[in-house]
Amino acid sequence: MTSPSGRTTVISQTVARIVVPIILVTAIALLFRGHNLPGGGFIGAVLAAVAFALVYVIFGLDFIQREILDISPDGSERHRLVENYRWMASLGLAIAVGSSLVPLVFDFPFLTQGVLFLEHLPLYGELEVASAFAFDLGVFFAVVGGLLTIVAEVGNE
Amino acid sequence: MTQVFLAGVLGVLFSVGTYLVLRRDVVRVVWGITIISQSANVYLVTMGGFDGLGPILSGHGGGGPPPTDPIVQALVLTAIVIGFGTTALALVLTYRVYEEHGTIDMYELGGNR
Amino acid sequence: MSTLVIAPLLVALVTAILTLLVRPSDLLQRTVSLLGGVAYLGAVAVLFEAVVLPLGSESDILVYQVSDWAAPFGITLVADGLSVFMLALAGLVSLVALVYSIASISAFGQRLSYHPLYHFMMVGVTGSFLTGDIFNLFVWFEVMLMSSYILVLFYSGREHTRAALNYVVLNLIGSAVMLVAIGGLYSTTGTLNMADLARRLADPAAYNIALLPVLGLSAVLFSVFALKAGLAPFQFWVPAAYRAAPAPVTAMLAGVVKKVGVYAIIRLYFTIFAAASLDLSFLGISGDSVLGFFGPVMFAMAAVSIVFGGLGAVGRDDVDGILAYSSISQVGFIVLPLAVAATAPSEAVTVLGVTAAIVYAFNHGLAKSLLFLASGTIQDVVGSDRLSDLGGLANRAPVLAAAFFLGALTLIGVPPISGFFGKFLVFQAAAEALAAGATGSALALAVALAGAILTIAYYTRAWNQVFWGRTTEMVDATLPARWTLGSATPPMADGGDDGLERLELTTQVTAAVVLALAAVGFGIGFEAVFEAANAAAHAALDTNAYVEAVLHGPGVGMEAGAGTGGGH
Amino acid sequence: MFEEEPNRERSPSSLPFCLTTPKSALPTISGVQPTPEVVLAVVFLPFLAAAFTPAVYRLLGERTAYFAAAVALVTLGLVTDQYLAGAHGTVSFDWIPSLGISLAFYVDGLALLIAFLASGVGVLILTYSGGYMHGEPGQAKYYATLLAFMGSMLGVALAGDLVALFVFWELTSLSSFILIGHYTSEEASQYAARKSMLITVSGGLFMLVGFVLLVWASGQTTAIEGTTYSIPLLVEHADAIREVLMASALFVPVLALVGLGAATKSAQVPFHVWLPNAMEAPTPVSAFLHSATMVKAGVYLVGRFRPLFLPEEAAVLGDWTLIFAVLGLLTMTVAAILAVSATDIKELLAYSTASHLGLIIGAFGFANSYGAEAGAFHILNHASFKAALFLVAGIIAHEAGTRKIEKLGGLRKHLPVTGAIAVVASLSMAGLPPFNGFYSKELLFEATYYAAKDAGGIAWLFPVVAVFGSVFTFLYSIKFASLFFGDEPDELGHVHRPPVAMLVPPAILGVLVLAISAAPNVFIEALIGDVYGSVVPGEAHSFSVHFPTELTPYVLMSIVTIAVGAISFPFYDRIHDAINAVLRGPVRANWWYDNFVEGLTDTSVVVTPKIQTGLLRTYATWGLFGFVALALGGYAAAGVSMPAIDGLSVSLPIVLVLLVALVAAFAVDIAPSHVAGVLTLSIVGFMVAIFYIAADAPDLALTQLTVETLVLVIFLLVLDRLPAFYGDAPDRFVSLRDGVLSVAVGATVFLTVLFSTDASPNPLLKEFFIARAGVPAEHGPLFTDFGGGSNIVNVILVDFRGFDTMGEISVVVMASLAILTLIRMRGQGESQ
Repeated sequence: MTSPSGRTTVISQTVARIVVPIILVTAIALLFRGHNLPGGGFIGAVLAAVAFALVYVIFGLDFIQREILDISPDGSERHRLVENYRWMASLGLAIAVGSSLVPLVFDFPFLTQGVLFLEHLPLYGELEVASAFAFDLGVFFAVVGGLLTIVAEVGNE
Repeated sequence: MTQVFLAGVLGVLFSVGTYLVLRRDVVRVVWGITIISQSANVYLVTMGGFDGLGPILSGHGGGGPPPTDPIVQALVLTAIVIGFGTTALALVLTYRVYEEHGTIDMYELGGNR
Repeated sequence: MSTLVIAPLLVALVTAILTLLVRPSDLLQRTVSLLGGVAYLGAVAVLFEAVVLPLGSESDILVYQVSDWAAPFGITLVADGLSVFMLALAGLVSLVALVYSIASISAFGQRLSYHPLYHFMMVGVTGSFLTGDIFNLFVWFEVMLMSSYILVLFYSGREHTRAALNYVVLNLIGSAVMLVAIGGLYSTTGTLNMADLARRLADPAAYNIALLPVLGLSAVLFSVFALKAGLAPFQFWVPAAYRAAPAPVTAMLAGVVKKVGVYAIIRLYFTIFAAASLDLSFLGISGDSVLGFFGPVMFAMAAVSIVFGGLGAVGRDDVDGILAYSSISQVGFIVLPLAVAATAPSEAVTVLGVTAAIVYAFNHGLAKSLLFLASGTIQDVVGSDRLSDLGGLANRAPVLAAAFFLGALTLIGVPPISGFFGKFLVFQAAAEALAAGATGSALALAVALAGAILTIAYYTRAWNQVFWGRTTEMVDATLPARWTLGSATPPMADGGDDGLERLELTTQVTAAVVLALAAVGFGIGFEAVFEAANAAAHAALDTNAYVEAVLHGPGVGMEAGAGTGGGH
Repeated sequence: MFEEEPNRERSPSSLPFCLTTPKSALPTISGVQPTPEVVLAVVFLPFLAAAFTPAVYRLLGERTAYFAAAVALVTLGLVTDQYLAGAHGTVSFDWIPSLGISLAFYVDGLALLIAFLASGVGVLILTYSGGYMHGEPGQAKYYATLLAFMGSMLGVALAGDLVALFVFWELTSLSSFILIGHYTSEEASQYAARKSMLITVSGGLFMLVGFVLLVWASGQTTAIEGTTYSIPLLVEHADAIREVLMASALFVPVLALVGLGAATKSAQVPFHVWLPNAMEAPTPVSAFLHSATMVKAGVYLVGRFRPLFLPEEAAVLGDWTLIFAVLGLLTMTVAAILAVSATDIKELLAYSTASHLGLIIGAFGFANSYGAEAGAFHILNHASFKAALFLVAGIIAHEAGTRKIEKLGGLRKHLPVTGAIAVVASLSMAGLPPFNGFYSKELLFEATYYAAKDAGGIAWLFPVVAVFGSVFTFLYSIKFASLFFGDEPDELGHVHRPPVAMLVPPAILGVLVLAISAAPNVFIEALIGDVYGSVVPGEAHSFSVHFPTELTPYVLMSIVTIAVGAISFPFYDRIHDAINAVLRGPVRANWWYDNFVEGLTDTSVVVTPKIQTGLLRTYATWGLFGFVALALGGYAAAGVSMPAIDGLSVSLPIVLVLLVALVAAFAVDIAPSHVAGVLTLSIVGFMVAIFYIAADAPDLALTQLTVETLVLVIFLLVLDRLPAFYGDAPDRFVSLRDGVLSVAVGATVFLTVLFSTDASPNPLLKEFFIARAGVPAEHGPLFTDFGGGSNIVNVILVDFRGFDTMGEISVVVMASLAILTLIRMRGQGESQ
């Protein structure tokens, strides 16, 4: 396993420490506002993946495993991180499909999306709950998980 | 609206992509595919026209000038993500081909099957 | 609107996801996968009963509006005689190949990714057969392709990576070309829904669509389908990819995935594009619909495929190679009657031609899967599929030999095995077209006969070298005594004679035998196959019924926009 | 579909099958209806027994032969039952009613004769096998296949439906394949089996095409309602069918196609080549399949279709005669000459069989009644003497240990009974009076003579050729008989006595030869007359033969034959050598066969790798060429005209961005290193992202930017591990060719864009989505008929076309699985 961390500078690491959280926040914001403004599960997911990829490129996979996930990166644990990403992808897919199956229970076709308006809420006033968000969330996790699996597995080599 | 300029650009991009696909270096072949599939996406967007606004409704309920065709944008979004998946696969495959065969020269990989 | 339509797809999708989720347990994963395969076949059977059985030759058309958006706005799934026929083939072959996979694929590979990929492939196949939307077709093609890419190079060795490289690159180009065609069709006709497309093509003025470029665009699309089906000159990926893939995957690729290309050709060109009336006059091509153009095109491609594939197979020195080239040739046999149908002088011959293609596709699906499974078993037992390494297997593994023999006979077309009726209908379509005045069909007959003779030549050669002939050292070393299903224990010479391996090999042989018996059963009971295929052909050719069902059928009320939205 | 339920009560409504041929439909039928259960049993009992044979073999061992013989005997009894009942007519069971195909059986004289041969000779052969196959391997398979063959042959004989006929026809080829290849490890067996399969099954396919055209023709006449596959019905309406075929110029093609089927099966020149090789099969098989029954299928076919194609008032030299009389006489002569050239007794008999089959087909070829008589009678005569001779040959091979003619002689001392049988059968084969072979040959001479007399001119060749060929027949027949006389060659070792099981069957056949010779008219009256009725159009009468008492031209022909034969017999060895000297290279039909088959394989080995080069560039070139040709062909065929071009119609930023992208794309092409190329490539990607912004597609732009970044990362990660291969210096021709193809692809895309952007179909979908994406002004707390979001693209992705998205995320997840698999399966391969 070759780690590119030796080749990155302190400056890039510092920059990354600042930029990565911003990207992640942006990604999540994109996910949430996607239904009304540019954004959505996809874009959020790809952006989040970029953030992780950045961390990986600059710090190396060992860093993520050691510092963030507290896994010792030796033989048996080698694929643990990838396994987690893979779980995330599977789960995302499960959420997307599972949420799409719900309408069947109510005698609507697969993937039917509805919008529920909760009115007269205290403080909030009116809240719009779109079932599509659950689907979008599934998309988000599936794509983040999938992309990170790819980046991590390639980087693992 | 005939898009002669875009037609020209896309034609050239496809030409370049094709030429790359026919090279011996596997990496170049992958570049060629990347260019071709991106050109296909550009083509789809072209179908939507360029004379509208972004497909974001101004507030809930509609109104305002007609946006550009949102369908092609949705299609292209799908195509971009799929394209990413396949490009990544092609790249890793290139790496594995090199590992297995010790070369990324198509001629050396050849063999009549 | 019946959930039945989407049921097979959902079963496959949920199975794929479940096999991803239950990964930690091998046994659970295999159980889920197998149950998923069974449930898939069950779902298809129920759908088949609902669609094909009610009205005999006039099959019902079931429409499902995914997301509850009516056609042409949402994505529509359409289950008609043709789709359901192809699904039935897919359900049958996929279950057998799945059982075989569980026995033959390495445990590590199954644990890693085999099962989800396999079921995702089924998702892609099912989606392609059911969808009524051309972009959605693209998406399911991609799903199918992505899983097939990786299943082809599953063992990730030297041959596999090299074969897959060509396979992947060619199909990536194909995907881009398909996008271009779909974009062009959307741009010129303003719709993605197939039924809506047919309606607009039939009445171009009402929708202000540009009719003339549609022929070229549909031809672009044709190149993509031909690539999937492995028709010359797009057949290049076939031999290496088939050799590289594990046996059950090859069985699926040849038996089912290839048929998706065939299905798309029938569906789009005979149901949809045929609705356009065009005046053609170009280099001797004439006619008043797009079929006037595609008839000669299909004929040329089919003829070259038949001859080249057959010729290629005659000289191969490995079983998989022979089967792969045979596959090229046999797809030619499927498309040949379509070419006849496209230019047929009468409605009856058109129906006959399409029926012939469907029946042939069905038989080829059964037989070629069977042969690849048999060949895979030979490789697992003996360790090679080179003709020079093999010999005398008829005495050592008579059951396997019998299954292979029946598979070969199916493709040669010996009655009463089902394959005969495929050949018979192909001949009948061509001969009736010829008799009715389409003199070009004489050429089709000649090609079909030449191809059939080549088929006999290469299968008898393979049979002689593999199953007859002297028992080679390799066979002697691996199979020192006679092995039948009755004895249930392949006598393994090497150390691998533990009970598990015996069970696995027996399962593999049984899978092949099941398909062989199916081929015989469908031959003797051909009436049922014919009725279903005939219903499928009628469904494929009845554009009006298709359009009507999708755009005006029960549960479709939004075409006018239901007051608020529609934009006429 | 049919079911076999013989015990059901026979009321019409409860019968699972229907009797489709009421007597009124077939006016010529005089007998009683065949019994459906019996007919079914005749055909399917042997198959059933074949299925049980492996089990029986486990029980009885080598005595399975007698089980099989008993089955054959039962079958023979059932056939006899129908014969004695005077059955004549059709029984039919539904099989594929949608196509009008039924499992129909038709019982008449011809069918009964062939059925008698199949079951009767079957009994003898299976009994004989009990002695012959002692200690041989693969006996269960052997008896099962023989029984299955017998069933198939009975099916051919009795089939009354074209498809049913074809089914059994191909099954005989198939069982023949397995039986010829009985000694599976012998190369000669494999070669012979493949040869017979290639020739007979291919021929069958041609015949099938002929059948299909016949069925088509039946649909064109008003005489028949709809189409029919029923053979008796086709024959009944022969005039109408012929008329249709003549009108569409398909008569001769159909004749030729059906004839090809018959010629390949009955080993007619030039397809006779498979028959001598088929002698690799155990001798009982040769006797059964390759002399008495299977090869008779072709003859049977010609006889069966004779009344269909040959009108009652036929021209002397009509199409039928020109095809079949010529084919038959040619085969008769050529094969007889080849028989003289044979060095092996079974080879001699094989060629002789081809020759005699030629005689029968030739006889059927003549339009006059003598031809039909000769053919009908010779089927029986040939079966009787030839089966006997094969069994004799089997005894010789078995007991003397060789089949070489030069090593055999003086066998009568050791094999007296066998010798007697051989002499009787040989003389009959030679056509010597008073044996039965003489009568049928005499009828043939008569037929040729009258054909020549009526037509004159070149038709005189018929009698000449017939005599010429018969001389050789005489020669080899006498040669065979002479094996039992003269001196014993030194090489001949000890000759054993054959076991009884091997001696009785040929003896019975020998007696049969003598019986027919003694009382030919009894047999004619009993059966052959009916056979004659089956093969002539219209109302049929029987016939009789008489020993010649006066010198007619055709008696003279026989005298000439015998005289010339007798004179030249002393020179047999010289003639033998002379023929073999001539038979070299392309003169031999085998030369053509071998070169064809080997040529196929060689061509395949040479040509295929040239096309399937394994090089992606070849594959991509062809694929892209196909794409260009299809697209341009499509545009040209539809006659698309170039649209009017009205300026650039895009804004300046787009122009600039795309120009940069173009320059970058070219730069990728000439990039000096992988890293430089990737970086330039990402410029293209980022320019595309900016283009999306300019095209008012913010979501796309965001996605493209982020995806491009990820792709760049992965590219760099992968490139880090790849060598800097850059040695792409193709020769000028390759570059030029690639350049031309690239330009063609570009031009095709250019045209496609131009044509497709020229259109402006009504924007129904677009307007609907814009109207429906948002939240309606008036809405309840819960709604599903609006998207509920103002980002239309996202609403499309998750709602309107959420199904696409479902597929797409599957692709992404699969891509990750794919990459996992690619890397982790490394070294886990099944490569054993």
